[in-house]
Amino acid sequence: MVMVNLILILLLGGVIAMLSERAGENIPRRVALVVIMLDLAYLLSELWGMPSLTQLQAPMPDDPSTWLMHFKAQWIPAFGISIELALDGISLLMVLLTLVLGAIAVSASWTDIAVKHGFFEANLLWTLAGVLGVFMALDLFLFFLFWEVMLIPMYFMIAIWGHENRGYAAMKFFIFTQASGLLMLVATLALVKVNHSATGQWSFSYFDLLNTPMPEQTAHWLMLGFFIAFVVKLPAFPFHTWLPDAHTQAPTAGSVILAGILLKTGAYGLIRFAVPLFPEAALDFSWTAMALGAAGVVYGAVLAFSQSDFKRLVAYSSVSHMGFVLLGVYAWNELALQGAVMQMVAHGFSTAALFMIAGSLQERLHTRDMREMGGLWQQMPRMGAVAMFFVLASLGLPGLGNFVAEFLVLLGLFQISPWITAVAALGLITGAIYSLILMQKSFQGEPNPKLQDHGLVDFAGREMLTMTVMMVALIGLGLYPQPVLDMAQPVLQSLLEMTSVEAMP
Amino acid sequence: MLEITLFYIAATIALVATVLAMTRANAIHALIYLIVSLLAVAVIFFLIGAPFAAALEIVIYAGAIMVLFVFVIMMLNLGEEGDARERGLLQPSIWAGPTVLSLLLFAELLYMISTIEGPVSTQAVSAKEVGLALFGPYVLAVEIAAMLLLAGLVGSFHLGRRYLEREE
Amino acid sequence: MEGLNIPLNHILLVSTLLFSIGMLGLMIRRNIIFILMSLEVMLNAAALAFVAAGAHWGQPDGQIIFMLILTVAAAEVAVGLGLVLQVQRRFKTLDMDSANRMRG
Amino acid sequence: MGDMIWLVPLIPMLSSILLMLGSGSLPRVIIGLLGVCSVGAAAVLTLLVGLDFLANPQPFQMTLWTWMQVGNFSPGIAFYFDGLTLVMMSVITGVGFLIHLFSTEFMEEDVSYARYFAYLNMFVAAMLVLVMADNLLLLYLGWEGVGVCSYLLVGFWYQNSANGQAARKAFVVTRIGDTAMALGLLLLFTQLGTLDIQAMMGVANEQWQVGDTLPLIACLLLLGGAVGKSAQLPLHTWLPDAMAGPTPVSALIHAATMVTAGVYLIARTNGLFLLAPTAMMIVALIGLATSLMAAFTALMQSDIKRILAYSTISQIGYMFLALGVGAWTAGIFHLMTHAFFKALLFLGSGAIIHYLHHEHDIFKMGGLRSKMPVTFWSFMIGSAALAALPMTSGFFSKDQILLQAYLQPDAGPWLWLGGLLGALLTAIYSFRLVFVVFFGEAKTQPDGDTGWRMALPLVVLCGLAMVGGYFIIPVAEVFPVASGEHPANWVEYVSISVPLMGLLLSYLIFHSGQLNVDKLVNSSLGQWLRRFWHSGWGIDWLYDRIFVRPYYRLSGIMVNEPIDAIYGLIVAINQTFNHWLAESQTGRMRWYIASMVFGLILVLTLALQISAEAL
Amino acid sequence: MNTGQLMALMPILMLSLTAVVLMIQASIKRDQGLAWWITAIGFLLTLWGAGYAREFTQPVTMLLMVDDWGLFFTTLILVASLVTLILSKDSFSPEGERKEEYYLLLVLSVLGAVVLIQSSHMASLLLGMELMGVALYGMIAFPEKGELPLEAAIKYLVLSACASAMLLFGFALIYAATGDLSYGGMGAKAAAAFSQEPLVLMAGSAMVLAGLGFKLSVVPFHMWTPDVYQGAPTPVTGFLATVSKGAVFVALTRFYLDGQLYQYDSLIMALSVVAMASMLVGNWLALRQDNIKRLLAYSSIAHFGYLLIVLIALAAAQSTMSSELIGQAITFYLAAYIVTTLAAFTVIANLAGEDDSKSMLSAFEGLFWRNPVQASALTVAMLSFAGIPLTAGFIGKFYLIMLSIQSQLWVLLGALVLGSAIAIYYYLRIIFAMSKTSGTMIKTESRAALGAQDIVAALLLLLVLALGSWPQPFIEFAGAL
Repeated sequence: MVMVNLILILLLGGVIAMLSERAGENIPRRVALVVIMLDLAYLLSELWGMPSLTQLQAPMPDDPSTWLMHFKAQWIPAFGISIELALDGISLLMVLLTLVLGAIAVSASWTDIAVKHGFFEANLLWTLAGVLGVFMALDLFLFFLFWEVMLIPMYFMIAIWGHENRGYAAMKFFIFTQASGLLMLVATLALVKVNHSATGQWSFSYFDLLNTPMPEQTAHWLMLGFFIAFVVKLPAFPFHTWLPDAHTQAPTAGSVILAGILLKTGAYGLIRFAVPLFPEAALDFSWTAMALGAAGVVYGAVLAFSQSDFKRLVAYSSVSHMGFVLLGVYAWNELALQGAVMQMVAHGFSTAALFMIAGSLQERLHTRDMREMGGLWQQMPRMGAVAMFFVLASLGLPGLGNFVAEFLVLLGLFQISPWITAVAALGLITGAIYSLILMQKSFQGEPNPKLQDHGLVDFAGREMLTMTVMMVALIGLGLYPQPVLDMAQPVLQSLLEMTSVEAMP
Repeated sequence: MLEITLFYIAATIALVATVLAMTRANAIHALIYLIVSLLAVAVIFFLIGAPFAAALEIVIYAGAIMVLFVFVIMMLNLGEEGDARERGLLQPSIWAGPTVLSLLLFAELLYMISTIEGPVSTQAVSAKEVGLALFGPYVLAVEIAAMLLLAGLVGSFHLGRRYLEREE
Repeated sequence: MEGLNIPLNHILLVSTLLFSIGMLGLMIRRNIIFILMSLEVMLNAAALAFVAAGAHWGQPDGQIIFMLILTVAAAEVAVGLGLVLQVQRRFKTLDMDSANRMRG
Repeated sequence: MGDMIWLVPLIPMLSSILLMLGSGSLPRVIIGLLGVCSVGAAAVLTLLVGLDFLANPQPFQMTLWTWMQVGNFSPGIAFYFDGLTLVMMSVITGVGFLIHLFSTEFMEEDVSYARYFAYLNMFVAAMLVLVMADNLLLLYLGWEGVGVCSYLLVGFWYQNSANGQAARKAFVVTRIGDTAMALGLLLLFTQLGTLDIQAMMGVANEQWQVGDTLPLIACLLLLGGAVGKSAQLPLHTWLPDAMAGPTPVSALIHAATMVTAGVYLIARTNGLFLLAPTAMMIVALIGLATSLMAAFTALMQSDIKRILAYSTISQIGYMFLALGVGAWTAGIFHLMTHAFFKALLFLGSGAIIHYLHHEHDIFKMGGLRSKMPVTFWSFMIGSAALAALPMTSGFFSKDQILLQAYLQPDAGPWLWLGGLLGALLTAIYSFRLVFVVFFGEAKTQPDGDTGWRMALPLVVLCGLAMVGGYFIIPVAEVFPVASGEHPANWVEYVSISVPLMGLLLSYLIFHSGQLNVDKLVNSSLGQWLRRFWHSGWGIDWLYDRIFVRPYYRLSGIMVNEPIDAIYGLIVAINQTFNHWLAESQTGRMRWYIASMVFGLILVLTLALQISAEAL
Repeated sequence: MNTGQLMALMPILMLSLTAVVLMIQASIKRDQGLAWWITAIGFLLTLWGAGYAREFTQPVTMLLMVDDWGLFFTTLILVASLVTLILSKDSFSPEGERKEEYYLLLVLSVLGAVVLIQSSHMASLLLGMELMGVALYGMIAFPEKGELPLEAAIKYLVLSACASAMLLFGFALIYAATGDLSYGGMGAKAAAAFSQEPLVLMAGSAMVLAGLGFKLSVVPFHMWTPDVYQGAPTPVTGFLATVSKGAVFVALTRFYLDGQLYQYDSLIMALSVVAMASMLVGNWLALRQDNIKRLLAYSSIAHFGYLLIVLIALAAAQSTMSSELIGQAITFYLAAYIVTTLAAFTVIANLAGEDDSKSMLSAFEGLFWRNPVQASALTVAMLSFAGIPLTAGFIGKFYLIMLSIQSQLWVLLGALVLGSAIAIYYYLRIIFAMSKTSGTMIKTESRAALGAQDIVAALLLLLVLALGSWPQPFIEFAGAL
């Protein structure tokens, strides 16, 4: 029930936030913040009594009772569909990330929403609820439901509060993810059908569908359906083109949630579903996937460099970073998977922060065009220093979270294919190029005379607090990532065992 | 043999009259050809043992329905210039395409129909049999047909009334 | 009525021809009155086919359907001619090609 | 005392963080004190630990915590301390302290005083982590950390975009090398199962034979990192540009410490390189080639800092040569002496620049001998050491390198000859600098000579540059024992005399003018060579054409997302269908009927076709 | 005919009674308010009748088949008719004094639809369809002003009559080939006579499909749809989209099933081509349509394309389990489609009325901030059309995909996925238009208190969501039919 409550709190909180606008324009955001904090506190209090997280029992992928939490209730018995939620280390990690970044997102859009505050915060909370559902659902039907439904509030966030080209961006975002989602739906139903033919039972439960015997050819096609849906969301080259538009046009909180959390659902899907459900097919496919990942790393970096729009640049950097996740997942060994999980968390913070900075700049300068910026450090040294920190994080400076992630991915990947690793490593170089040009064009260089008398306000208390949280998180992840690794380790271990046993015959 | 000969004659008349009806410029002329065509079809009905149908064809179709047309044409009072316009519209560029389509349709149907064999029944179906069937198994159809006529009535009443009211 | 042996497919042939001619008229005529007449031709063709088939099987059903077709034709024509009057009044023409305000 | 070594990097780090947080509010005095004293404290600690170690030369390892543990990959945040570490730490904290002190005066008027010391402290911390790291991953952390600090400091005056450009170039070019190094790390871990340097070398010795391919590849990848950081061919181009930073930064980072990290890396992983003689040879050749190339280039420069920058490249080339021929100790020795005298030279040039209103062109200086005596003597001593005049520190180290190069079994004499040529050129350009700047007629008036905070470091470094050659560095345990062979005596004599010859030539050409080279210089070949050498052998130009411009062009092409064009095409196709179909909705009834008839025919055809087949 | 059969005919009787009462009322004293109430009560009585008749399910003569399935759709159609009735109340203001005729036509049209749904014989199919159609002509042309309704009516009449002729000719051919006019008899005899005259049977069935396909507006018989949707008064459009199409599809299903047409590959082929063309062409046409009524017309083309998959799957299905699925699929999809369409047209009728310019997309801008209830209803309707989870449309699509997979109709499935992907675009356009904040300028416009139409919209909205998020009871119910 805990998991259901987590989602319900956010849903109801959204309604309250929406209604609370009547009490005043600045009430909804407070409500939203309180709701998220409450949710987080609730989750933590429930975890308190659990066995220490670092000694998590390895959850058997096909035995829900070994998981941290498990909830199952009948929903549509006609098709064996149930409300089945479960939590293991990785989901817990993602849930925590979601809630923390959710709070950060509320803070990010503290001042830049001009109209319909209540509905905005409601959409934000509902998106978070949907994302939590995605991370916890283990009934494939339910998973698909959350997968699709979380897009709607997100769509509204972009379409209503976005920037100048919001209609196009929101549409593109929605169509890309929906169209690919359809493929996943088809694959899911086909999988269920195959399982039904084999067992005579309708079931959408993950635990029942694992180990469904099927011909190789079938497995390949079905895997592809899941794969495409997930990599579109991830996004991987060449399915990434919705992302720059969506991220650029979204309001700050939207960008933070998109980049910080929503992209991770794709990665999570790959780890949780795409590979374990079809281990052999995934193995055969891994070369293609890794090639796409490596291509994405380099392509995203090159494109990022060529942008003159601050947010667009950051958006493309996400493409590049998510390439590492794809590489990590399809290298499918412990090192690379840990790297992928780390990247999910670290990228969440680093990119969210950069989007927040972009949002702050837009709010102050009314532009995202870096050609209109320059030398901002002079007037806003704190923001400059913070930006520098996150830029360095994003280019993979050792000591910060992203480095640990990328290095682990590369380390795992190297055991599979040194050559792909070499290509991916190019991303380290190109990453440095675009990251530094970002700093150069915005905060460094000759101060733009047009901005001299703008009276730019540097980061103040709320913003610095938010940023500090993320900086501390990244340093923590960079120097002592063990808690995160320990949370994911048992899960990855058992996933690896299961798929390797599968691969044996 | 006589019947067969009569059938072919009637069929020819029906077809020719129909073609003529379709190509006339003047609506009244067309209508008269159409009536000829309907009468020829009535002859065919009679020949294949459906005298009751033949009678209805003449009385209701050629009689009542066609008269309806005549009324309307008279009410609209279409003049000579209208005929000229109609004539002008029957250009090959207009009828070429549709003719091809019609021929194709006909060819296909012909091909399919040609597989049917056998003559029509030698036994005439009498009016009594029809009546029995009509008020036996088909009684509900009669009821619904009444409703259908009611719908037609109300509809045409509504539309026509407005026309008449405005005319005054 | 002894010795009747008109082949069924010949009658059907006639009815098919009538149907095609009606169809053709429907496609080439613009005057709404002619269009309605073409419809009558088509319905009549179908009626002929029914009666012939009924005769072929020696059943009354063909003729009953024929009567129903008559009803249908009457109802359609009644409403249709009502519309013709409205068309004439509002469009000042019977040319259906000019009735194309809605498109795209 | 050894337990305290973790404090050595931590103190500057904490100071750096404090400076960053308080950048807006701390008074300048506090900032200066914090910046200098933190490094001073680190130096004192190093001294204490060093004395301890010298008394009981036992290398030790110290793990603070396990950085991460994934499977059998468990690098620690751990330090390793031995003689080599001690040497490096001493140089870093010692020279670093002096340069910090120098900076307090040099940067006095800068608005971003706190930011400067924050970066500089952070650099010291990162560099210490680099040399103290027990495993390659932590070393890599320090390695990247110093790179970032270098980037920040080169671009310190960020408002000039040329500085930003230089800073980015520095970072990106070294990053290329770093990436190779990262790949090397991946290879080493994958093959050897550990990144702990000592353990790794042990495993490597068991697992690999001398001359195997894998160690060669691994060494070459590490070498990639080393040439990047140490500005060796082909990744040296960033260093001259990096002179855009404040001069003390150039002294500390781009002369004394960071750029020698490559040398340290190779020396530290000597166990691997010994397994790959080919790699060693490549190291030697790269070193030699770089040293010559840079020396020729230095000869043609007129910017005082660029001369020194190329000289640094050249001197590191010597160190590489030393490493390549197996003269580990000599290489590290040269590293140390170079740190002294090059820091001295840079600080001296900093003083000149500071008091000459940021004048960089040596031909606009002149006759400074009397106006800036402290600086003059610093330069004299520094140049002498750089030119390896006998009895200076540079003499001892360079002499050792040349002799050991001669002993290299494969191509010894050739390497030696190349080294000699380099030595000759070094002497020429270094004294060219002295003669042009300090002698001759005065062209610019300095504001005065150095204050005590600048003078003290100069004096101390002068002393070190003179006596540094007599130090005995405690690295005997670290490196394999040298053969103890000695080349013939004539070799030694020639090696000693060549720098003197260079001095003489320099005097004749640049001071007395007795040797007139105008004719040679003005010949077309001479002109061409001049330009060629001046431009650093055209390497920058070449890179610009091969890498930079194509990358810009590529990104220019890509800016509109070629991939999106594909999706655009899909959209366009759909729109076309939409257009066609919408056109078909003409609103004309006859057309609609025709469409229905067509549909009927279609359906009939489909029905007919298959049924006909079935018949 | 015994009492049981009469009881089974209760819905038809009730409707007929209503028609008669309406006529009597009109001849005594014209009062459109009273007529509205009579009609409403008549519909409610018919709803009761539909429930009552469930006790007496049986074939009534050879013309009608009263079964649970048909009664369910009767109920559904009556609900749709009630909604139409409510929407019609405030429409046609200039016709106010003559609206009794409209109600009478409405009742007759519903009667036709009910007959159609329960038909098991070509004669009843013909009569039901024509009754529904003829009454509809009058309803479409009902408004006195404006040219669009008239144009729509004349187009619908001519094209519909043409389609009827095709249908009739098809029936005639089938009759000629089999000698039986009831579906069941025809199927049985056709099976026996298969070796003899399949071609005629194929030709006849193909023509019937064409005739019914016209009413369902599947490609290439679809061209009338947008014009008629646009021209007809909005409540009538809603009626046409739900009652007419739903009833025809049910009739088609009966004809197809009882006539055992699914065993003929050639027909399946024809159906497949039509279905695919509909899915793609419909969506393509809707892509950039700015008139929301035309847009929904195009969207309906696509939806019936999707729905045809069920009939095709039926042919491919071998196991008994799947035929059970197929029944559920038709029931669910049609129900979902009807409810969703009603929701959409409720909103459109309310906002656009009979003003054609108000049914342009631009008129819907900022609706969220003006009338959140209606905007939400339309949004949910669009999401349901698009097949987003938690809406009824999703479960419908779920069935279709499941069936396609089960029957391995990969090409059709591909078209379904492709079509749905295209469709997202234009459904979203509507939602986007409604969420435009620039429309807030109209915010000041005083909003009337919650009207009956808001309540209807809200109820339908809830129904769409309920069917989508808690479908189990309905699935069980549909499974039992």
